[in-house]
Amino acid sequence: MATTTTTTAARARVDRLERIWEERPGLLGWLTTTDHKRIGILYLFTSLAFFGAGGVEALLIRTQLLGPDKTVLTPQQYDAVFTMHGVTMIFLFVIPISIGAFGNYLLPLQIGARDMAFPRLNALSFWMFAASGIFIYIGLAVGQAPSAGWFNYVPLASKTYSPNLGIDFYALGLIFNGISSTVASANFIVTIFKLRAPGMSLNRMPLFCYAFLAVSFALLFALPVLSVSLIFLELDRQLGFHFYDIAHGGDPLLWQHLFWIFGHPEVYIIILPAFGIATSIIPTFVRRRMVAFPLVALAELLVAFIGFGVWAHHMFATGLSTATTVYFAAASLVIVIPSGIQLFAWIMTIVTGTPEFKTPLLWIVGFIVFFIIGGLSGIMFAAIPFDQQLTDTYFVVAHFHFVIFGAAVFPILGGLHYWFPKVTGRMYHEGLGKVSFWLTFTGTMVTFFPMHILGLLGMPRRNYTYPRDMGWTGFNVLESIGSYVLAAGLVLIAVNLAMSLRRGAPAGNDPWKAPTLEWATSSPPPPYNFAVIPAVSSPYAMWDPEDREKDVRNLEAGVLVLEQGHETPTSTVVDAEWDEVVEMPSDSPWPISLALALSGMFAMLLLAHWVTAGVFLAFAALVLLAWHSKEPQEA
Amino acid sequence: MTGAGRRHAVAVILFAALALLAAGCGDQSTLSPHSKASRDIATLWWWMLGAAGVVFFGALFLLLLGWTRRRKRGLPVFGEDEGLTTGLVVTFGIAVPVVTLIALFVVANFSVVSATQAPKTASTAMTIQVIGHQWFWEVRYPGTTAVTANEIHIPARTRVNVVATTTDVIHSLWVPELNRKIDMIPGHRNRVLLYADRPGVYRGQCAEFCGPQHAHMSMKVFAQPPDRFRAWLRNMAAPRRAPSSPELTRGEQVFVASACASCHTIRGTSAHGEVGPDLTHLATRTTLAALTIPNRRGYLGGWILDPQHIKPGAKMPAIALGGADFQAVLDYLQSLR
Amino acid sequence: MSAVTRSTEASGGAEIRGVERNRLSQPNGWWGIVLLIATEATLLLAIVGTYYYLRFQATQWPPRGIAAPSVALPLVMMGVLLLTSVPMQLAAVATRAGRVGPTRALIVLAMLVQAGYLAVQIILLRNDLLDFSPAATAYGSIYFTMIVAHHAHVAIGLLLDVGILIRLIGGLTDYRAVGVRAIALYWHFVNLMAIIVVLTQLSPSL
Amino acid sequence: MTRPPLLIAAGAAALLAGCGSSPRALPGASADRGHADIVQIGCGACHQISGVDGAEGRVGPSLVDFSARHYIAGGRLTNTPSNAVRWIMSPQQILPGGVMPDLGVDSAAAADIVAYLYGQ
Repeated sequence: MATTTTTTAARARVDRLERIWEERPGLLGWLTTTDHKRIGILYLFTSLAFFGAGGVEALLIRTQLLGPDKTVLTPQQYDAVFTMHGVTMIFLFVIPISIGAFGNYLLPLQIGARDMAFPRLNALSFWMFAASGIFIYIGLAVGQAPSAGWFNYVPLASKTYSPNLGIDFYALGLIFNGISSTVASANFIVTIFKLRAPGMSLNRMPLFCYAFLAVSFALLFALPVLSVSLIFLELDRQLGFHFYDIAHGGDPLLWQHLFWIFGHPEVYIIILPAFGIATSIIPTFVRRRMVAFPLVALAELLVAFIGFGVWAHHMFATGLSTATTVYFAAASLVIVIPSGIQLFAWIMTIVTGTPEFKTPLLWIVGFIVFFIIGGLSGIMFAAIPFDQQLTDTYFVVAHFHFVIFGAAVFPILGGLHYWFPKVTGRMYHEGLGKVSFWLTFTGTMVTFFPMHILGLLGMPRRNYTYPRDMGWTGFNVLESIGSYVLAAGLVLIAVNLAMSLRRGAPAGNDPWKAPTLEWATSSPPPPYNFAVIPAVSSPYAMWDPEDREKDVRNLEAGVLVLEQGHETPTSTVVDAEWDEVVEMPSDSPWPISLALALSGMFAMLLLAHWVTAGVFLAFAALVLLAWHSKEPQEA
Repeated sequence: MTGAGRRHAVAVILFAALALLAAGCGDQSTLSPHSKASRDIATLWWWMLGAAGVVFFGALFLLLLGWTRRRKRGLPVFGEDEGLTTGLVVTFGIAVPVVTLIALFVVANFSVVSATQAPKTASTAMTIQVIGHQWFWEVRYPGTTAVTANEIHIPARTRVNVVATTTDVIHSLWVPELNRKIDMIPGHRNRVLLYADRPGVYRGQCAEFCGPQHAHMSMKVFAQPPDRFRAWLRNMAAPRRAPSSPELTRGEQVFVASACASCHTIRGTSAHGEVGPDLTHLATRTTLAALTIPNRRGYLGGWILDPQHIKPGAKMPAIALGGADFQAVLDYLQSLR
Repeated sequence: MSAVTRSTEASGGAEIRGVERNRLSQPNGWWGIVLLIATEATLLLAIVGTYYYLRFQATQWPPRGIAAPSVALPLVMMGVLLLTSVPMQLAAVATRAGRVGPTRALIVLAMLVQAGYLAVQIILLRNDLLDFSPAATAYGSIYFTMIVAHHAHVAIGLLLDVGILIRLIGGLTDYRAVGVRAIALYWHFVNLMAIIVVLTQLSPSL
Repeated sequence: MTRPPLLIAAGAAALLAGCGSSPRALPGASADRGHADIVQIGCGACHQISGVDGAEGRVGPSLVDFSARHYIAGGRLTNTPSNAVRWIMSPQQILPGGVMPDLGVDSAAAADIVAYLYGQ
């Protein structure tokens, strides 16, 4: 909007906003930032670094399985690598990049706010996430990586069978990581509830935001259960408690229940942001509004909700009673319905619109194809006998890679292209973009599709090797080749985006003629996001030209500019009526300090130095005191 | 086209290579069933694949329609009627799935499941006990003294109740050609039915990750004609064959006096170790180390002297024996029929 | 919209009263604490759920050699803690009316009772530890973990009391007023959880 | 069984046989069959042999450089084809009390194995 400023009075107002919202320059600025966009970028690069690590681990796995009886990795190394691959991709890549990077950067922009509801908490989330990821990787670096798989079943993960510190790195690291995600999700919910631009009632909120609302609620209720299971595990391992020890009245199945009560909602947590990205990209490139908008919004919320009632379908082979399994099978089928609604809404929107198949839309089409495959194989697992036959085989590996890589990561990659012009102000190279899409698409198909067949042919998952003459070798070779093609596609994306950062054509505010508010401001957006809090009368705010003209008039008249301080308006939860103006905290050294104090505490818990851990906790409490020492009106 | 015809057409398009393979290769495939339970599951799979194929290609068709009509708004024939479009979403997203899913639910979870669930008590002719260890399978035949490892013998065409337990971590007993898998969980006594249509050898493998040598925790089920099974069981229940020559006697003495006896049992001797498999009738088994290597003299020798390069992480340590002792132990173990 | 309320800048009784009167919906801080409570409640309920999961697996609960918990004192203690919801709620009402004096007094009153509660509970916990160990049976593990988790929430509540009282020395601002309301809500949650935890703890004797 | 190294080995053996000047000629022996015999007997359980899955044993000496060795059987025999065949057939006769066991290998199989070992 800055570009449309015409009058000197308007320009003076924008200058004041610039001065008020400016942050410290240089490294110190990045360490103390509370700007949701800069935090989003920190999240992006950190999670991409972990994506690289997880990718290398995947390639190691595929290289080990390139033929029977290969010895690229020892069995112990293989177990550590596949465990780290799972933990990394789920906790350190997909969730942080979708929620941390995309959510953080885009959510306030899409609802016309100037920042998140709790900017310092937002910074804290990031620093805790980064610290927890480094914490877990220190385990790998010192040769104490977890190696009991990402769902870490006891008693294999107990002190008796996993005596080194690997499992402790895993458990404490994930508790730490969980605090970060919990804090972030509370922040998202309050932001969505309270900071929507006045006028953006819930029925005018973009579907992207609905997806993030659903994810945040799912995280808020799923993560504590994971934390509890991990706390029990650490108490068992470090203090000799007996939660999971059958000999003293515990039960190993308790771990499975607790883990999957978290773990299944987790699957929807992973995929819902992807749904949100898809519902952002599709309308833009097919030039029409989403078909069945209210149904899709409802479906996004329902998926998150029903996701809590299906966990035991991960345990059909554990000998649960038939009545229990049948209940969970039914619940698992119910969740197909909201997914089906969304799927056909995307497809019908594409069919009835005038799609222009640019790179971002291609990624979404790829996503739809993979989501159908992964969804259909998922439905099959609600057939109890089929599940009991194929669970823990490569068929499951195929299923969840189609869902998690094909369906969750493809929209993320599409989103990287779609919002690249907004974040950098430059266009990526369209031709290279398309080539990298087809390379990745082919690689994904060739890597993961044959895994269905391998599962049907009886190959269990998590085997570091397999015998010759089982009929498995050919498919394994094919998959490994596919994984290299896939890796090449991903590298090409990185090359394209990195080169475009310097050489891309200038993008302008709104290169796609897109419908949501992030395109109303300059590319990249100024620290205060919008010079005027935008007017909204539909979920496709940018397709309402009279609203945008009103913004320009407001700037000239000085209405809704709020240039007196570091402020943002709040509104009512449902109708988004203008409520009050709140002062936003600016950059702060306390979030990173608190994250450091907590890192110290977790390190000491790992080493069983209880007193030192307590000292770090006390230090964290002092940081919190300092955090709250400066109130808004004293700023 | 009939339902079955369409199903096969889809199967051929999607899984041509697989179908060929499944026909030819019966090693551990879920698609070469040799029991009612396994066959029901395989049939369920082919039907689900057919239905999934219809959905997948239907959706693909719609996407292609979107591509061919990328410059035209709305639907062919029906145009831009928003209500109709929403109606289609409701039809494909709610109505059709509800019907299909109810059908799947009833067929899979009430009909097929009855063939695969744990056998009702007293519905089986015999019970055997399979106990998971890191990383081998201990097999016991309640009512007899028979104990063996990694090779489960059952009479063919007989319902066998298998009680699956574990002594350490979670394992999962899985013989795909005969039935679904069942987890072996500390403190839980899970049961599964084993039944083979005809005599044969069916390969199985641990299906729950159980540590570094999870990959080498396989087993074979030998379904035998009942009389041969009875003969086998009689032999299995007996103590070891007494050494029939001075050389074999020496082998037994070396075995009992060495580290071997602290982990292995040979019934009829003073070797009563319980860490490793029972070796009383070792020579009747076809493989060593849970199907890692064949049970032949050369492999057996290498396994005794340096098991860790064959199965890294296995509980068995290298046994240092002098040349003459080693030859005697080899002879002795090979005599344990 | 014409009368833009800059609520975060309000200070002093009259201004706070005005802000509270003009506010159409709950402030951000209130929502923040509600969500924190939601996630913490899930955590505690997962622990309580585990208690019953283990209990229904067991043939004898508590296991042989451990006496069933005595009922009287814990129930009385729970009642006392529940009563502190009254002064905390009154403090929240007083703060919305912009009255800093009563707010302070009510919080101090509640805090004294809460601190006494925690002190007695720690003594009870010590006595329990002399009787049986968390490292002996799963019963001990879940019993002590559940109770300590509850006490930790009480302790955090006390720290919040102290923190807000320090802030209130300098008078009332909107930031502190929202803080008082948030802390009152937190205590209601802790007290509700006390009912669930204590009844679960005592359930073998009830 | 028909893997590249084997083809090369077989080819090399054929070449050597063809020119007739090699002292290591084993008339009628086949490295291809030798590979199968090695897998069947389990030589790899104790020896390192290239081109054989899992043949990474360290109990006995590595046989990767077998053709370059001057002595075999713990130094008792020079490395000629006939000595190597004898050694494989009855090690306990040549080195009584040694670790290498008699594995019941007949002369044809022993010759095949030697052909493979020379050609690997």
